[in-house]
Amino acid sequence: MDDLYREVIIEHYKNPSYRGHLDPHDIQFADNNPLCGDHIEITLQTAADGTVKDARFDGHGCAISQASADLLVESIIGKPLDEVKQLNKEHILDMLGIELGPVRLKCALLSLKVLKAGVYGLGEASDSLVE
Amino acid sequence: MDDLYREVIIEHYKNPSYRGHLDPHDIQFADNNPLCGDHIEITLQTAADGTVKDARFDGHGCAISQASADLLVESIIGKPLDEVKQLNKEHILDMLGIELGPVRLKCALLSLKVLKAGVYGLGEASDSLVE
Amino acid sequence: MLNVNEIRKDFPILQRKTHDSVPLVYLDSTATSQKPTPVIEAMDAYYRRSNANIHRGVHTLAEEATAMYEAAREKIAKFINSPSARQIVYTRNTTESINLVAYTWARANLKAGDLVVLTEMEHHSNLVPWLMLQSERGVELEFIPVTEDGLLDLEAYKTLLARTPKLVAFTHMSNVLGTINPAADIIRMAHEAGAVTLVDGAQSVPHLKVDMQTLDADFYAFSAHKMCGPTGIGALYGKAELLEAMPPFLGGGDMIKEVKLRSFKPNTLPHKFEAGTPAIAEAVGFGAAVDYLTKVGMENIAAHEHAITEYALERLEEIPGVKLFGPSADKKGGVAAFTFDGVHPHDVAQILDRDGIAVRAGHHCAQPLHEKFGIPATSRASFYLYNTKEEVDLLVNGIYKVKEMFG
Amino acid sequence: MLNVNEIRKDFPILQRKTHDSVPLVYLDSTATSQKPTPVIEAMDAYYRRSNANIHRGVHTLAEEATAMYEAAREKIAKFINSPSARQIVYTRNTTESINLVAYTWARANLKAGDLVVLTEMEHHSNLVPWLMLQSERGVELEFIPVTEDGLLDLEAYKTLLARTPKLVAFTHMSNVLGTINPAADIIRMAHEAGAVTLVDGAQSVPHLKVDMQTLDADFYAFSAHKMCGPTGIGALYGKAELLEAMPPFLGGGDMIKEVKLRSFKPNTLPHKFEAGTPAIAEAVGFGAAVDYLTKVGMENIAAHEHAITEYALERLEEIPGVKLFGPSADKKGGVAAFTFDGVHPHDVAQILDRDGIAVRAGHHCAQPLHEKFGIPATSRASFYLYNTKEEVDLLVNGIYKVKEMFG
Ligand SMILES: Cc1ncc(COP(=O)(O)O)c(C=O)c1O
Ligand SMILES: Cc1ncc(COP(=O)(O)O)c(C=O)c1O
Repeated sequence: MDDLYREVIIEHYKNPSYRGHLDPHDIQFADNNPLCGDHIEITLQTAADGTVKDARFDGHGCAISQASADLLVESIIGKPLDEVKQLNKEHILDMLGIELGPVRLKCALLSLKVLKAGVYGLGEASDSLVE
Repeated sequence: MDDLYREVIIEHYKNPSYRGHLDPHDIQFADNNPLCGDHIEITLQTAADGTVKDARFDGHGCAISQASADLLVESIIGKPLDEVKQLNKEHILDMLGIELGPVRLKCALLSLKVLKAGVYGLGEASDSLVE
Repeated sequence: MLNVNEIRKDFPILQRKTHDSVPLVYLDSTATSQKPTPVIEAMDAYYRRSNANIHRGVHTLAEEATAMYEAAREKIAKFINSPSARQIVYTRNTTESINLVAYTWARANLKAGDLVVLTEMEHHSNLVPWLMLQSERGVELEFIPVTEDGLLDLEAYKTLLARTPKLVAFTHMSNVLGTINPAADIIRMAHEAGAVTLVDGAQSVPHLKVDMQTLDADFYAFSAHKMCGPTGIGALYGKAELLEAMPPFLGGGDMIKEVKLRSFKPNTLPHKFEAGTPAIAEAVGFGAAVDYLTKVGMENIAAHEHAITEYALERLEEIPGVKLFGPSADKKGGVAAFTFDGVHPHDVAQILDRDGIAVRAGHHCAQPLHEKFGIPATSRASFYLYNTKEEVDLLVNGIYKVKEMFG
Repeated sequence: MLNVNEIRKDFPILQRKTHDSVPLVYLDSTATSQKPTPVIEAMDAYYRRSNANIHRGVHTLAEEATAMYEAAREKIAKFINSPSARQIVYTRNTTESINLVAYTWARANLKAGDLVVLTEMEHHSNLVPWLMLQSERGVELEFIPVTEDGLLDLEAYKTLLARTPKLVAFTHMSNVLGTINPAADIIRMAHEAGAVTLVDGAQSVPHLKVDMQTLDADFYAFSAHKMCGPTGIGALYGKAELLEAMPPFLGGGDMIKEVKLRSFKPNTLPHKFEAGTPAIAEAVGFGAAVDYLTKVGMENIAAHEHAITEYALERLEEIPGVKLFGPSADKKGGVAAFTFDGVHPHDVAQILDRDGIAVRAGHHCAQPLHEKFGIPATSRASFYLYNTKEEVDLLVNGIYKVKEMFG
C-alpha cells in the first residue's frame, strides 16, 4: 500500500499532467472541501460529437485530492459526456488503487464532484453526485 | 430485618400512640414529601421550664413516615427544646432499627424535618435540617 | 415464541443475588432494561481495541470508530424502518430527543396562542418541555383526556383537532397504564388537521415492532437503555424535510460545516444536531442492542410479554385489595401498575425487595396521571423478554406476604 | 515521576496492532484519551451487577445504582476541589456544558448589545454557542487576540474589559497551540470588571491539577473521555448561587420537584439540570477515571507530559521543513501542532498511520485560529501519561519518511 501511495499518488501530485486552466472553455466548475481546505477547479472543452475534447484541473490541497484530479482529467479526455455523467466513486478508487477511510474519501472524490456538477450544469456540488 | 420492619414499624404504623392534633398548641408545623405524597403535621405544647409538655402528629403516607413520626413524638415528650433542636437522622434510624436507601430515608426523616422547622420557628422546612 | 431460559443466560445480572442470597426477580424494565452480554461486550471491545474520536480522523482507530458509530446508526434506522440513517439523530435519551424538537422546531415554528395537544398520560419528558415553552412563548396546551379504563378519549381528541393545533405530541405506550395508543390513527388525524406529530416511543420501540414509514410520524423519540442498550444514548427520528429546515440545537464541534470568528455554517444531517464528541461507545452498544433484539425477533418479544402480562393481570386481580390501573391485556404492553389497600406503594416495594423482587413505586414520572386517578403513587411491575411466569408467581406470593404483615 | 511502563499495562488498547502487525503509537489524546482497565471494568461490573434506573427507586439495584452515580459526583467534585458535589452537573461533554450555560444563564442574563469576550484560540465548542446567541439575541462578541507565539494578548484583554463585558469565556488550555492560559489572572481581571467567567477546561482537567476554589471560575466545563473516562459524559461546574438562580435547561423526569398539567417546580441542584435517565454507567466510569488519575497523581502526569513535550518539540524542530505552532514547552501542555513544507497534513497523518502512528490532521475544531495563522490545517501529535520518548522518536522517523516520499 505504501508503494501504491508513493507511486501513483505522489507521482501525479508532484508532476501532474493536466494542471492548468482552459480558456476558452465550455464547462467550468470549482468547489472546495471546507474541512481541509482542498480546492479544485475543472475547465473543459467539448467536441461537436459530445465528447470531452480537452480538460484541465487547478487547485491546491492534499496529494490525494490533487492526484485524483489529475487522474480523473486524464481519464475523461475523449470520452462522451454521457459517460462522464455516469462516473462514480469506484472509478476514482480504481485509479488510486488504495483503500480510503471516510475522511480521505472526501479528498479523493472532490474532483469528481466538481466535474459532475459542471457537466450536469448544477448550481451547487452535492455529495450525492459521487455516491 | 423483615422482623424489625414488622415489629417496630408496622406496630407504630397500625397503632400509633401519638396520632392527633393538640389544641391549644405552642408550636405547629406541617410539610409533605412531594415524591410520594407523605404528609406530616406536628403540634406541640411547651412547659415553663423549656421542655416539651405534650406533642402529637397527624398525616398520612407510608408506614415508614408514619411510624417514624409516632416514634419521634414519643421520644421528645419531656425533653428540653434545646435537646430537640439537636436531634439528627441517627436518632430516627436508631429507633427504626433498619437500614434505608436514599429514597426511603426521605420518608423516615420527614417528621424530624417538620419538628425541627417548627421548633426553630422557620418559614420553610429544608433537607439540611436533618443531615 | 422465544426460549426464555436461553434468553436469561444472555443477561449476566439475572444471576445476581440481593440481600446476600436472594435471587433477583427484576420486574422494573419499564424504568430501564437489563443488558445482554453481546451489548456489554461490544462496548468493552470498543474501548479495548478501537477507541478514538470520530469524524475527520485520518488514522486507523479514528476510521474504525467512525465506521462503528455510523454502522450503528444504519442498524437503528433499519430497526425502525427509517427511510435513511441520516434521519436518526443520536441524543442522550428520549428526554433530550423531545427537548431537541422543543428547542429547535417548536421555537422556530410556534408562537403565542398556537395550540399544542398532549395527553393526560404523558411522562414528564413529554410534558415539561412544553410547559417550559408555554411560559416562554405563550403557546397553549390542551390534553387528550384519559378514560377510567386508561384509554385516550379519541372523541375529545377530534374536538381538540377542530381548534387546528400546530403540534400533537403523545406517547405511543404509557409507562404506567401500559396502554398502547393507536399511534397511526392519531397521527393521520393530526395530519388531516394540519398538525405536526411527535411520538414518545420510549416504551414502544423496546417492546413492539415500530415502522416509521407506516406510522408516518414526523418526530419519534426513544432511549437505548430501555431496549437492552446502554445508558447515555437515545435517538430522535425525524422526517428529512423537517430536520433539514430546523435550526441547529447545541453549537460546537462536528455540527458545523465551517466556522469563522463572526459566523458559522451548520453541517448536513444528522451531524447538524450532534455537537461535540458524541457517545461513541454507547452508539456501538446501541447497535449491538438492536442486533440482539432483531435476532430474538420483536414479534416473539411482544408475544412473550403479552403472555406474561395476561397471566400477571389475572393473578394480581385475584388478590383482595389490589387495584390495577390501565386497560385489559389485549390493549396494553407489559406493565402492571397497582395500589394495595392500606399499604403505601413504597412499603409494598420495600417489602418485595426483601424477597429480591424489584418493582418500582412512586408516580413514575407521570404525576398528573396519578393525580387524575386521585392517588399519589402506584407500585409497578413490568415485564420484558427475560421475565417468566414463575417470577409473576413470586410477585404474587410477595404481595400476599405484604398483606399478612399489614393484615 | 510515574512509571510509564507500568502505566502502559493499564491500557489494553496499547497492545493493539494496526495494519495487521504494526504496533499502535497513539498520539491523539487531545482528541480523546485511551481508557485504563479499571475504568472499562467499572462500567462492565455496573452492567453485570447493579444496573437500574436511579433516584426514587426503592429496590436494591436502584439504590446501588443511585449510590454509585452520586458517589462518582463526589469524586469529581473532590478532584477539582469544588466546594460541594451539588455544583457538579453531569452533561454529555464539554460542548453540552457550555451550551447549557448559553441556553440558561446567558439567555436569562444577556441582552442585545451586551458584550461577550472570547479568544481567538477557542475550540468551536466555545465559539458556536456564542455565535448562535449573537444571531438570536444580538449580543456582541469580541476576541482576545493570539500573538505570533501563541499566547493571549493580555494588554488587548484589558482594553476589552474597559468595555465592561458581561461574560468572559475562554479555554484554559488550547487544543492546538497547547498554550496554558493564565486562567486565575484572566478570571480575577474579569471579576474586577464585573464579568462572569466560563472556562473551557476540556484540555486542562485531564492534564493539570485544577482547583475551583483557587481559580474562582464561575463556570467550568470538561469531558470524561479526554481524561481516561468514557464517552457520553462530561460535567459542568458552577458557582452555587449562579446555578441556583438559573432557569432549567432540558425539561423532563428527575429535573422536577413537582409536575401538574399546567405548571411544574424545578428540582434542587444538581438535579435541576439533569433531565431524563442520565448516563449512569458512564458516571460510574467517570468516577473510576478520576480515581485512576488521582492514584497516578496529577503532578506526576503533568511532569511526565512536560518531559515528553519538551523532548518532542526539540526533536521536531530539528526536522527541516517542520514548522511548530504555539509557545515553548514551559508555557504549554502536551500538544505539538505543526505543518510540513509541501505536504498536506492529511497526507502526513495518513503516511504516519501506515507505521501505526496515530496523529490528527485538520483544523482540530479551531478553524478561526488556523485562519489567523493563514493555514487550512495542521498535523497534531499529543501526549498523555502513557506516551514515551520512544514514541516521539517513532514520530520523528515517520516524518523523515514522509519527507523522503515527497522529497
Ligand atoms: C479546548 C477544547 N474545548 C472543547 C472541546 C470539546 O470537547 P467535547 O467534544 O468533549 O465536547 C475540546 C475537544 O475536542 C477541546 O479540545
Ligand atoms: C413513556 C416514557 N417517556 C419518556 C421516558 C423518558 O425516557 P428517558 O429517561 O430515557 O429520557 C420514559 C422513561 O422513563 C417513558 O417511560
